[in-house]
Amino acid sequence: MSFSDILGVSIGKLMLRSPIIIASGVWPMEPERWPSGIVDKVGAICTKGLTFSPKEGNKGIRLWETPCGLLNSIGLQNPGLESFLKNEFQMLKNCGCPLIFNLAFHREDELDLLLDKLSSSGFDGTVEINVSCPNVSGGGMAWAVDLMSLEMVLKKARAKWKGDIWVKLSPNVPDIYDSAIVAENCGADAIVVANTWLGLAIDIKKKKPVFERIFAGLSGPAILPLSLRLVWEATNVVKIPVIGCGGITDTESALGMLMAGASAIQIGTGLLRDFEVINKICGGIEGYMEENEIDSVKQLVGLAKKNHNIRG
Amino acid sequence: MSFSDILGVSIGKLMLRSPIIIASGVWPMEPERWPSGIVDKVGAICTKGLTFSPKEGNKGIRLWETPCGLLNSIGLQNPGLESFLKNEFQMLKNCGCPLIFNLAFHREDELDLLLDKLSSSGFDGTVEINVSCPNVSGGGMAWAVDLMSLEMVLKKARAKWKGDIWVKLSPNVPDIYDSAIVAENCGADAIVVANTWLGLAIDIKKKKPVFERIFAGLSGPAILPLSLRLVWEATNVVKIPVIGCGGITDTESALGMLMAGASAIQIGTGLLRDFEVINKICGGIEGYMEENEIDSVKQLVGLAKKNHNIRG
Amino acid sequence: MGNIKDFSAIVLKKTAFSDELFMLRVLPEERIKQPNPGQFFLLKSWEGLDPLLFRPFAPVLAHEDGSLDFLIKVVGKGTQIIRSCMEGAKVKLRGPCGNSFPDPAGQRLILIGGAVGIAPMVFSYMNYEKKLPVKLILGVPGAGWDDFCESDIFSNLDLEIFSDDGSIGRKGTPLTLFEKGEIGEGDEIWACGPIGMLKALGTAIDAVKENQIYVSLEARMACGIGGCLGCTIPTKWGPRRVCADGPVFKWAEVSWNEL
Amino acid sequence: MGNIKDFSAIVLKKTAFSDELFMLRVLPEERIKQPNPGQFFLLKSWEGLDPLLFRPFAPVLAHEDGSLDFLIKVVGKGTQIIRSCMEGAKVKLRGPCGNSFPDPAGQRLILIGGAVGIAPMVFSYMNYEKKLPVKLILGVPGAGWDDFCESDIFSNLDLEIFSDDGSIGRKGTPLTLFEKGEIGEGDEIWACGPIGMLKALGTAIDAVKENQIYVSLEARMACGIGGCLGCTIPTKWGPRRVCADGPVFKWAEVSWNEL
Ligand SMILES: Cc1cc2nc3c(=O)[nH]c(=O)nc-3n(C[C@H](O)[C@H](O)[C@H](O)COP(=O)(O)OP(=O)(O)OC[C@H]3O[C@@H](n4cnc5c(N)ncnc54)[C@H](O)[C@@H]3O)c2cc1C
Ligand SMILES: Cc1cc2nc3c(=O)[nH]c(=O)nc-3n(C[C@H](O)[C@H](O)[C@H](O)COP(=O)(O)OP(=O)(O)OC[C@H]3O[C@@H](n4cnc5c(N)ncnc54)[C@H](O)[C@@H]3O)c2cc1C
Ligand SMILES: Cc1cc2nc3c(=O)[nH]c(=O)nc-3n(C[C@H](O)[C@H](O)[C@H](O)COP(=O)(O)O)c2cc1C
Ligand SMILES: Cc1cc2nc3c(=O)[nH]c(=O)nc-3n(C[C@H](O)[C@H](O)[C@H](O)COP(=O)(O)O)c2cc1C
Ligand code: FES
Ligand code: FES
Repeated sequence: MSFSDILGVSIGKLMLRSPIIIASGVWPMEPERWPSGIVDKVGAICTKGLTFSPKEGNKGIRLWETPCGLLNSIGLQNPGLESFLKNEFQMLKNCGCPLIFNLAFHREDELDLLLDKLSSSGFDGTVEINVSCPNVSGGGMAWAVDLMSLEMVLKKARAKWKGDIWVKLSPNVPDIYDSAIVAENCGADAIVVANTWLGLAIDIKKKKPVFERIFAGLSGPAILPLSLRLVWEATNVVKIPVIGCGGITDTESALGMLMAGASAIQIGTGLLRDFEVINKICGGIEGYMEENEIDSVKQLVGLAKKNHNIRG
Repeated sequence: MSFSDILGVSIGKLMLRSPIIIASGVWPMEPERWPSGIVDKVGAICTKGLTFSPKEGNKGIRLWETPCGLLNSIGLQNPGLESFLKNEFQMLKNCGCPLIFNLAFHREDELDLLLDKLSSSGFDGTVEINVSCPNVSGGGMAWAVDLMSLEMVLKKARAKWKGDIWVKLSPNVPDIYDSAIVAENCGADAIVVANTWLGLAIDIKKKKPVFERIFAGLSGPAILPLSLRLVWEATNVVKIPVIGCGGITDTESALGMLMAGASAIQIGTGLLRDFEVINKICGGIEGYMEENEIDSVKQLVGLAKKNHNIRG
Repeated sequence: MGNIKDFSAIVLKKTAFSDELFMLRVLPEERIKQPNPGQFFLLKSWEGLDPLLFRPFAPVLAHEDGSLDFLIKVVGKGTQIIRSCMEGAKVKLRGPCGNSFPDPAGQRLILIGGAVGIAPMVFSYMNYEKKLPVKLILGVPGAGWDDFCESDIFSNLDLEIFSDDGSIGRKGTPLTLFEKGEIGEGDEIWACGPIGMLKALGTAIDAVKENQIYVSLEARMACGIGGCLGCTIPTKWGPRRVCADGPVFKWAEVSWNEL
Repeated sequence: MGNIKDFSAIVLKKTAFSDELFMLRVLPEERIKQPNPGQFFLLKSWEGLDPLLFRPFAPVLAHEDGSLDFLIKVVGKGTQIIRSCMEGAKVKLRGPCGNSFPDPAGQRLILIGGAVGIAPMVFSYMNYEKKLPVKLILGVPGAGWDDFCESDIFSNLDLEIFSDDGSIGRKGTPLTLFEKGEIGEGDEIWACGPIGMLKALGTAIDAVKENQIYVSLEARMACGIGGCLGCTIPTKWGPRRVCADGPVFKWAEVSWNEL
């Protein structure tokens, strides 16, 4: 069997050669900067969060390490969708795997504008609607937290966009059930569970918060048990594929995420820590499947739920 | 100046010789088991969560390490308050620092019974009402999540208990503002922010969740940025002291917690990892204060909030 | 106050028996209470917060100069890192933890170790060999354990080895010995190793009274001093802490079916 | 495709200059692209997930056998762990990262290093000393830096040392030299060190055109290849990535007041 017979999954209309997706915001949008051999087994790549107008991002410190975690406050620095389509996208479209457009917006009509611009460029693939960025004010995460506005923007987006829609939910919500169900009901093709967790760091030398915006987004292995729990919960209530994201760094965490119910996996911080992580995980999953006589990675999805009541 | 002039804090009626409190559930309730010299600088010790009837706790695996974190599913194993008062308490009451009774309950009237039993034993000190244990069903955390029942039990407890009441809140809530305000309005003398976060682990060898109850409570340094954020938020809305808890393992994290607004600190997992941690932190805070010409630890409380808008 | 404490030690020697099995000799940097047979230490060789907790290991030998030998099998993250630590490196320990085997009441002591479960058995052997007849029985998987089985740890000990694949010593498990009636009344049995082997003990040896069988058990641990209640095992008297009430239990008091 | 990759290396030598300052010689286990002056590597010496990320360091020297020297000052958790690693240990690197200094256009090259900022300056010296006159200026705090300043790294280099406390070389900072007019037109200046020193450069040296001053900057990093946008500094053209657009910037393009 070929590599993608074993590791291939499909999410909505997309066929991915492996369940490992590069999460938004961590990987250069200039393919010439990619170390060689690193993305060969990647199922798809999410773009950096794109907004309608260019954004300079946040001032001051943008990264801060915490125990097994990373707080970031990038603030959606990006050249704006138009410039991205003209420049980066021209190189990226030949990168060998599907590109997912991660779209962020402040006002509701901005998402309209983003989708219009995207269609008129000829792209009709998958968009990942980012309603969960904790690092910008008046927008971002606010969308996922307020279920009414979430419903409103998703309905409009669905009406407009012919390609697949993934909705990247926020973990910073009362509970994931509600927003997952809203996304499914609005016709999302998949949900991504989840984005970064709202955290704080104090610089004890300066005696003040590290970040200018005080709070920042926590990612990395520290949050793994929390995102596993969210994925378990979300897959209890929706039928559309759930893409697990948060803290994956190795084969074990990737397998755990699949078994908890995720149909595919996004990796962000794990890649910052180790460029080889995707190759290692794909190899590791293949090895595990062989040992356990499992033919297709799809059989791993939700396995832990099925086995929960079996003793021993 | 003496040690407690420098490090002493008061929380309600309690004077603590240092702001470091041993969190509930991690330290033996038999003082003869305590390694020598470890609790000399401790401000107070919280008992293991006590219920009215004895509890055997959860079956199966109870501990699982995650990256920089610990998932536990102890399930409130304890001998019951009555037996505790007769046995462990007789030794503990001479341990050299205040003992805080951590009380857990399933039904509302159980808290009544616990408080009655406690008063009739002659104890009139501080109780820590645990409305945030994620590891038992039909009770525990459920109390903190439903604001109406939280208000009901706290009002009743306040009417009954003459000593101080601390309320140990759950981080697994829509937002900490609401439960913090409810606790304050019901007359709590302090709130503890917070308990463990709901997490999940999958055993990929067994292809099922590690814990029989599926979810377990995440503690340890992994959650530090999350508890710092909660403490910052809670101290924005209440005037009663907030005791920070979650992920403290060293001087830096302890100082950060105080600067974020905590009046005192609880340490759980950090102590499991290193018995010397309390001595190290007390020494570290003293050193920091000397270097920075700060006379009393009280001046550190909330410092980062005051400095937030100062540049540089 | 307890005798347990956290202390530093220096790695004096690392001996590899195979890719997955090695021995570490460490010298405590301060005076510690000497362990009794059955007691164990928590150990870590890393700085940083990940892995978070110590790992439990039972000493194989305690030397005159205060150094301790640990036999370690690589099974996961923690033991992998410990394997990579070099001579001269600093490690942290906590201990000595746990209860210990009570002085033997039998006429002969049969010590059974399955794989690395042999560690506390060798330790017990050294402690009791002058006091009563002692026999050491080691069960190993086979391949990969040769160097260990031939190491000088065992020179001059009354040792019998069984291996699953028959490549070392006799073929079979230590239980084979019982089937053949070589162990019987008057013998006291202490054992440490895989749960399956321990469980089978009580039923395999009719001739030995159940209360003359002691086992040393394993559980995931955090504190090592009886505080966190994370390491409990089910017993006839309810959950009991492996780190404080154990690791040594009477075979008869363990609720094997719930384990 | 980029030339940057993650690779393993062996620690050949560790030389301590003081409690807080040491040099590490590492030999890559595979062929890597040789760094240019100004480029740097990300390095870590631990397994486990904490600390989570690599730490950036600029090489001091690249040897014929492929080994690289790093000069490291202990400032926090990561550098502490790196200090404790022993000869023979395995470390991980990522690189070579960043742009590099463009070939000098001036008639003389003045290389200024503040404290560990000297690393890329020594590297640049070696690269250009045969091509044009090069002068190396090192500014250190003083006490604790003696052994380093007298080390054979600097033998045969045209070196001038300044120390804050006057205990080593001349008293003062490298900027003292400019006040005295010893640097002027025709000189090209490259500098690396504390922000305060770099910022002062452009105003201290009237005689040198601003666009003949290059600085190498520092920022917290995660990816090292321009992906995460975590390491940006403010410039006249907006935020720029230290790891990909830098670390070398023209002095004149940096928005010093926003730094
Ligand atoms: C009292 C006692 C004595 C022991 N003596 C020895 C010995 O002499 N030699 C030896 O090789 N091993 C011994 N073990 C087992 C040893 O502790 C584990 O193999 C080790 O903790 C695995 O750590 P890891 O990080 O490599 O594995 P991981 O699976 O990555 O560890 C994850 C977590 O599970 C715990 N864990 C995993 N397996 C076990 C286990 N079998 N028992 C307890 N905790 C476990 C770890 O401590 C850690 O907290 C003993 C265990 C106990 C309880
Ligand atoms: C391009 C470049 C080259 C460098 N070259 C050298 C060198 O040759 N020798 C040397 O001693 N130091 C050098 N540094 C600084 C060095 O990277 C930091 O001192 C080191 O990362 C501190 O790590 P830590 O874990 O000990 O400190 P901590 O403060 O515990 O680190 C916490 C986090 O902050 C980051 N951080 C802290 N200080 C700095 C800093 N000054 N610059 C960038 N990130 C920082 C760390 O990488 C880590 O992610 C260089 C930095 C950069 C950006
Ligand atoms: C530096 C950085 C930048 C990020 N930028 C974005 C972004 O632009 N859009 C987005 O949806 N998520 C962004 N994220 C979140 C990640 O895509 C991912 O959801 C999160 O980091 C959790 O996964 P991880 O633990 O694997 O990193 C960013 C994360 C990091 C660390
Ligand atoms: C093993 C264990 C047992 C615990 N038992 C209790 C308990 O009985 N009652 C309670 O209120 N909290 C309990 N907790 C929660 C801790 O008191 C503390 O709130 C939490 O672990 C977060 O702090 P930490 O990160 O410092 O451990 C327990 C935590 C652990 C790790
Ligand atoms: S390890 Fe904590 S009680 Fe045994
Ligand atoms: S470190 Fe990621 S962009 Fe520079």
